[in-house]
Amino acid sequence: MRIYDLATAEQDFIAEVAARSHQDVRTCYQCGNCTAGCPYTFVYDYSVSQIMRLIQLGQQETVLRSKSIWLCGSCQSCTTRCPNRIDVAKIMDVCRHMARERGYATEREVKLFADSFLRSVERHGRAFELGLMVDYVLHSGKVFTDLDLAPTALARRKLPFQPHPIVGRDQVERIFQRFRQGGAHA
Amino acid sequence: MRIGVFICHCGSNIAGTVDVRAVAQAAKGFADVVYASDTMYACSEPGQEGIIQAVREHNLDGVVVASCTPRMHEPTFRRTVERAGLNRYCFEMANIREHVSWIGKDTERNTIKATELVRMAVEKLRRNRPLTPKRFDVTKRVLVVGGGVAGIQAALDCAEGGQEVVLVEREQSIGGKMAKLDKTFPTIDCSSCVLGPKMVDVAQHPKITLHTMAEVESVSGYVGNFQVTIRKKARFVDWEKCTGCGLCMEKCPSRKAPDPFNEYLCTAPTINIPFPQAIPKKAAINPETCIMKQKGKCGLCAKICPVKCIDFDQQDELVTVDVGAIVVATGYDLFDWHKYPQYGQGRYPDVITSLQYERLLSASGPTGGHIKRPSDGKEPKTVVFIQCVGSRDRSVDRPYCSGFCCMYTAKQAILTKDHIPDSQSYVFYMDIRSPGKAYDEFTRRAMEEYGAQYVRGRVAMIYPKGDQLIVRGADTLAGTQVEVAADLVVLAVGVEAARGAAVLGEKLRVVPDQYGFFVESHPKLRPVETNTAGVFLAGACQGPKDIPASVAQGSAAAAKVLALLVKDQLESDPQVSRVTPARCVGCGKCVQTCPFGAIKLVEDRFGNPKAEVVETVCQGCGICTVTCPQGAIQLEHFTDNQILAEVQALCPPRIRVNYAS
Amino acid sequence: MPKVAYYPGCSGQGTSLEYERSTRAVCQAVGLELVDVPDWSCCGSSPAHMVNHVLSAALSARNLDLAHSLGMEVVATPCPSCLTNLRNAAVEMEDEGFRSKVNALLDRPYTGAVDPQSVLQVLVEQVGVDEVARRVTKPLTGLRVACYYGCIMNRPPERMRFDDHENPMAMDRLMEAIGLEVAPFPLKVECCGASFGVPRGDIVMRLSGKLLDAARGLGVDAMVTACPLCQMNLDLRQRQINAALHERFRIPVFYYTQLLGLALDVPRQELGLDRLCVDPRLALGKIKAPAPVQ
Amino acid sequence: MSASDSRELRIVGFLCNWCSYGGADTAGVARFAQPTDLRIIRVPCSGRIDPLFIVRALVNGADGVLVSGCHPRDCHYAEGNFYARRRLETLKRFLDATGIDPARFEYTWVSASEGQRWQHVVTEFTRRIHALGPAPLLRHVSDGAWFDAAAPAAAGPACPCHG
Ligand SMILES: Cc1cc2nc3c(=O)[nH]c(=O)nc-3n(C[C@H](O)[C@H](O)[C@H](O)COP(=O)(O)OP(=O)(O)OC[C@H]3O[C@@H](n4cnc5c(N)ncnc54)[C@H](O)[C@@H]3O)c2cc1C
Ligand SMILES: Cc1cc2nc3c(=O)[nH]c(=O)nc-3n(C[C@H](O)[C@H](O)[C@H](O)COP(=O)(O)OP(=O)(O)OC[C@H]3O[C@@H](n4cnc5c(N)ncnc54)[C@H](O)[C@@H]3O)c2cc1C
Ligand code: SF4
Ligand code: SF4
Ligand code: SF4
Ligand code: SF4
Ligand code: SF4
Ligand code: SF4
Ligand code: SF4
Ligand code: SF4
Repeated sequence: MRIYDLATAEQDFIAEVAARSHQDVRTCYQCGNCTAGCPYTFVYDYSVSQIMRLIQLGQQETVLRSKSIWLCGSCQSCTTRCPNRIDVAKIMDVCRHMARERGYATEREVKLFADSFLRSVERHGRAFELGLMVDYVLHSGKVFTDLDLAPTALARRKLPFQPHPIVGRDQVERIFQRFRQGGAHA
Repeated sequence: MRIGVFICHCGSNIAGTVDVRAVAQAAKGFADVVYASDTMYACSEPGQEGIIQAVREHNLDGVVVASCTPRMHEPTFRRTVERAGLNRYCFEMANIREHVSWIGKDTERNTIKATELVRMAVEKLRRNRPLTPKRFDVTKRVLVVGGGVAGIQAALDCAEGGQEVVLVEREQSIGGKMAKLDKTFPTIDCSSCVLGPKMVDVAQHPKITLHTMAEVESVSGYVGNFQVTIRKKARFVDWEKCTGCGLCMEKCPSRKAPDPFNEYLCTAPTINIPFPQAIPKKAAINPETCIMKQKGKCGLCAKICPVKCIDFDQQDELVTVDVGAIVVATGYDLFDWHKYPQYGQGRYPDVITSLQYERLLSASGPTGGHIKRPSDGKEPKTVVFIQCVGSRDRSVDRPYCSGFCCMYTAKQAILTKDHIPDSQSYVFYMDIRSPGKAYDEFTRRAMEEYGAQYVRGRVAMIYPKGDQLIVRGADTLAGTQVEVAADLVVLAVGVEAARGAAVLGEKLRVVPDQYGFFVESHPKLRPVETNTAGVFLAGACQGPKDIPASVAQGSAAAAKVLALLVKDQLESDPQVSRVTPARCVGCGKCVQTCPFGAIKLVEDRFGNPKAEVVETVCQGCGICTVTCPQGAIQLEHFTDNQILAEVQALCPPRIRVNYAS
Repeated sequence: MPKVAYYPGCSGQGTSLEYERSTRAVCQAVGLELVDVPDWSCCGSSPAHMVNHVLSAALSARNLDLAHSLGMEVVATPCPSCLTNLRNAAVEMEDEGFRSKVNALLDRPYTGAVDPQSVLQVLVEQVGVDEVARRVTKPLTGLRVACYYGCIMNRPPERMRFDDHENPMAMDRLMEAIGLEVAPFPLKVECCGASFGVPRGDIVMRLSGKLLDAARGLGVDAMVTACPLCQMNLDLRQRQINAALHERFRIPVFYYTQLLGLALDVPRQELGLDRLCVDPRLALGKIKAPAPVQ
Repeated sequence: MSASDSRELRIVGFLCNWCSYGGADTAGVARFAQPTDLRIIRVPCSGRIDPLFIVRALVNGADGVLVSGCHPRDCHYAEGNFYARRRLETLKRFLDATGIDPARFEYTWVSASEGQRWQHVVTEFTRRIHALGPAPLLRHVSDGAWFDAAAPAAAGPACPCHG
């Protein structure tokens, strides 16, 4: 087990999470309600209330390298039921942002799928499902992903072969470009 | 005037952020100040002696102490100056602790502020007059509102102390919540066995007059002389005659009346005695469900009653009593857990409250003391208790701890095992609060001896599966989610102010805190007194309290009442309004506005109407002073001149301009 | 006649085409006019807000702006995921600081105050359950269903401000209005596994499996959803779930608009019942006055 | 911007003894830090506050005046705060006419247990007064009989705040 030296709490990290999420992490009193309701606990390495605690303790590395922040489904159960009205799901989101910015990807496939999705949107203006699946398979190397579903999906005409390009495609593309150029610090 | 000024260090409480010497030095320059010094602890014995010495040595006739809030030590120092031979109203305080040193850290600013507050006090004092209190007679009778265990204790102790007691209870029987409990922690003795005899004592005590199904309608007067009107609700049974035989209950065909005593777990006959040990043991009719009252026929009870005491035409009755003191003991009510939609909001009959569970455990309850769950009457084998429901939860505006639910949950877990040996209890908790004598040992027994499984974490949701309820919570010690399939879920619902407390508080001029509990005069030093002289608090109406604490407070309030009523006469506060007849034009405006009816119009010897204040009735609010168009009625020590002088001390006039310029 | 802007969402072009089309058909049948947001683009879905909130809001804001240019105050979307993004963007942009960051990413700054709502909300609040019931020509009696709302349509309540967040009833009431028997489904707002189907299928197997299990426990003939992602996880992936959990679920999963369409006697080809993966014919056969399939 | 960074301004508070003065005490006991500008005058009841006191403070150069009493219905004297409310409402309208910015005057309700609320009220009001800056000199009023201690009688029936 990891032993934390309490004196090494990274205050900057605590402050950054608080500032970016607009949540006061100190108000968490570890009741566990978020964990109690979180449907994803079974795949987490740290339960969501433990993530909250680790943030309070300023344990940046443990939090940002955890699997949990990638596996959170943003289902809002934690936020809805927190007795201290903490928007926990938003904190999970913010941790994900920070992990990404530091180049971490503890759950590689989750990250790659999001990347593929956004690439698809950037390219076509809308998500093109077949295209993004192909993109994802190429990037992740997971060739067998959902291959079993392909016949059904195709038979039910669920995956059109053509994207639906839109006129304002380049407007969307520019959103991404400006974002990458650092147009948004949040 | 020859004024002395004393600046208190309060150890480092004041001196830490106020340069007390500089303040004293500055005070020497104020008008009429002939002596100024600083002192380590003004309220301590040497501190007070120092003041007395200075008064004598410097021939002072007025004293200013700059220290803590006057709400704390004004009476102390008034006594001090009196001991020094001055009139006790030739004294003023400047609050340089709560309002200065404790709220700011900047010594320079604090020192300036403290100096100005001292100047203000000096300016006020310069306009003080010596005052002498009047004396008035005390009514030797006490009103106790609320007949829970706290009210019962207060009533019995007052009666034993020789005072007449009027006990007013809203419900049909006294006993409060304790009467509904099965056993009580930390000893697991039977609730009705310990409370029952006390209830009987109330009924039999010659000095106690009991009014149940009654509420306080209005209150007027002041300490020593309250006039109280009590509304006794129509019960449609002549209680003078009713013997409590219960024949009517057996015969009444309308048996679906709500049963608040059993926490609505079952229904009751429309004419009912709520429980066998009820005091008074008298029947009453619920007019909502009575066939006679609703449809004009039936009357079976009237036919069967052997003493013919049914009276369908009975009306509410108003009773007036004069009392010298009032004890408020209105207890608490339970948080409405339906505000938690994740616990089913009443969709699942087997999710019940702790108090409902007490009724299921109680031999006098709807199941005769056998634990049967509401949905199908089956005996539950797995019982889940959830603590802090409606407590310590900001999202439902209940951030406080309800104090005794940890303890009664442990009790209920123990009793569950007693009743059903092959059962398993689970208790979801956040912390265990068991600070009383033998309390923690008790909760440990629940775990160690009775095998209750304690799980540290809240419960996020309850949902049905088959005929069970899946309780999904967290075990934060194990760091993960847990689930358990329960046959019965008991919510340890939190405590909140008794319904109607706000209205009663208004009548008694007792202030509720932001959650509706009545505020005591001082949280440490005057826990059963209120800011309204002669009105005392006992039990859970002041904040969550278990039975031992409620009883202790009942006795404490009684001691305060007895100390008050032992006096034949009381002194009235002479800081009251006074009329200058020469100015008064007799317009009567003040008479109309005085909330206490303390002013009357009298004729002077020329037959002109003039206002006159009844000194013992005036409460010193000063509303009349503002109302009077002539400035003829002035509140002593808060006169227009004095307040304007204080304003002037803080804001010296800075404009010296003429219209001409 | 009530009229709102309409944002179909990307999945309506592919995996949930039948939801999209039945939604349009039903709205037409009950007299709710949908005005398409012209040249709408993707809201970014969950991937965007997992990357950055400003980026996510900007992708939504472009669409809010287009809706605004239609002069419409409400934009309705059938997809709860789109709804969450659009609404988060709309609410967070009430903060000027945030809005300016978002606008910095856009060609044209968004200045409007369009309120995004679900089509379900618009149907219940602007058309009304009674009005829908009044227009029913083929009541679907004999069928017992469980309504599943998904995790984000009503949560968090301060943000979504529609229906009860633990026990929403909007869909239940609509389904009852068209003659269905609605079982009280206890897991109405439990997450189905969301968009983890592709990268972490195991999560969906477990979470959606729980939902199917609960529905089976209630003895229902079918489940009803209002979300393309939920529907896909429960329906398209039901075979995968069966394989992973050694189960034999065979529960058809409808979009609520498909059933509404049946009851309102909307042309069958608009409802796309043939696109469901778990064959619904057995269930539909239970309807008392059988509604023929195709 | 914290108010205490800049020069202190002159703010006068009139507080009723039972509720707000107690609330200010509670805030002190709890060590809730507050700007130091405010000086508190204790009165038995907000109903004792003659609008003239406020006018006088403002005319004499106070930069702000804060009145605080018991919450409506909680008045220790049953109804004093209703009278206060009526008078102070009138005063607000009256101030404008005299050339004093009504924003320099505020009244509020704080109970004895609401230390935190008191801290908030003081901080916010002080911030507001600092935003307004020091009060301008009132050139059109002279220091005549207006300020006499006997003024209430003189201002009496004609004064719109009375009654
Ligand atoms: C489930 C449960 C189990 C508990 N078990 C234990 C235990 O084992 N041991 C223990 O020490 N404590 C226990 N308690 C706590 C116990 O109930 C309280 O400590 C105790 O009842 C407080 O007594 P009280 O007289 O202050 O208030 P109450 O019992 O609430 O009595 C107040 C009385 O005032 C009356 N009243 C209210 N308003 C008015 C009005 N306006 N006019 C006239 N009358 C009015 C009420 O009708 C009531 O009779 C338990 C509490 C609960 C909820
Ligand atoms: C570190 C600490 C901090 C605390 N802080 C707080 C706090 O912040 N707030 C709070 O509410 N409580 C606090 N307490 C608790 C507080 O000290 C007690 O509640 C309180 O002192 C109890 O008062 P008492 O009169 O019962 O007992 P004591 O204060 O113990 O007084 C008993 C007196 O009796 C005398 N005595 C003993 N035996 C005899 C004898 N045989 N004959 C004659 N005289 C005798 C003793 O000398 C003593 O003077 C604190 C306690 C500690 C240890
Ligand atoms: S529910 Fe809220 S308070 Fe409780 S552990 Fe989670 S974040 Fe903390
Ligand atoms: S939002 Fe994420 S952390 Fe919160 S309950 Fe849902 S999955 Fe768990
Ligand atoms: S008088 Fe007040 S301030 Fe001075 S020592 Fe006593 S408690 Fe402290
Ligand atoms: S009303 Fe009559 S019958 Fe009923 S309990 Fe009283 S005496 Fe007996
Ligand atoms: S008259 Fe009313 S109370 Fe009497 S027996 Fe009939 S229903 Fe019961
Ligand atoms: S006493 Fe225990 S159960 Fe009750 S509110 Fe306090 S901590 Fe929670
Ligand atoms: S001060 Fe005036 S209004 Fe107040 S109680 Fe006394 S006489 Fe009545
Ligand atoms: S209001 Fe003034 S003038 Fe009128 S009766 Fe009262 S004291 Fe006299």
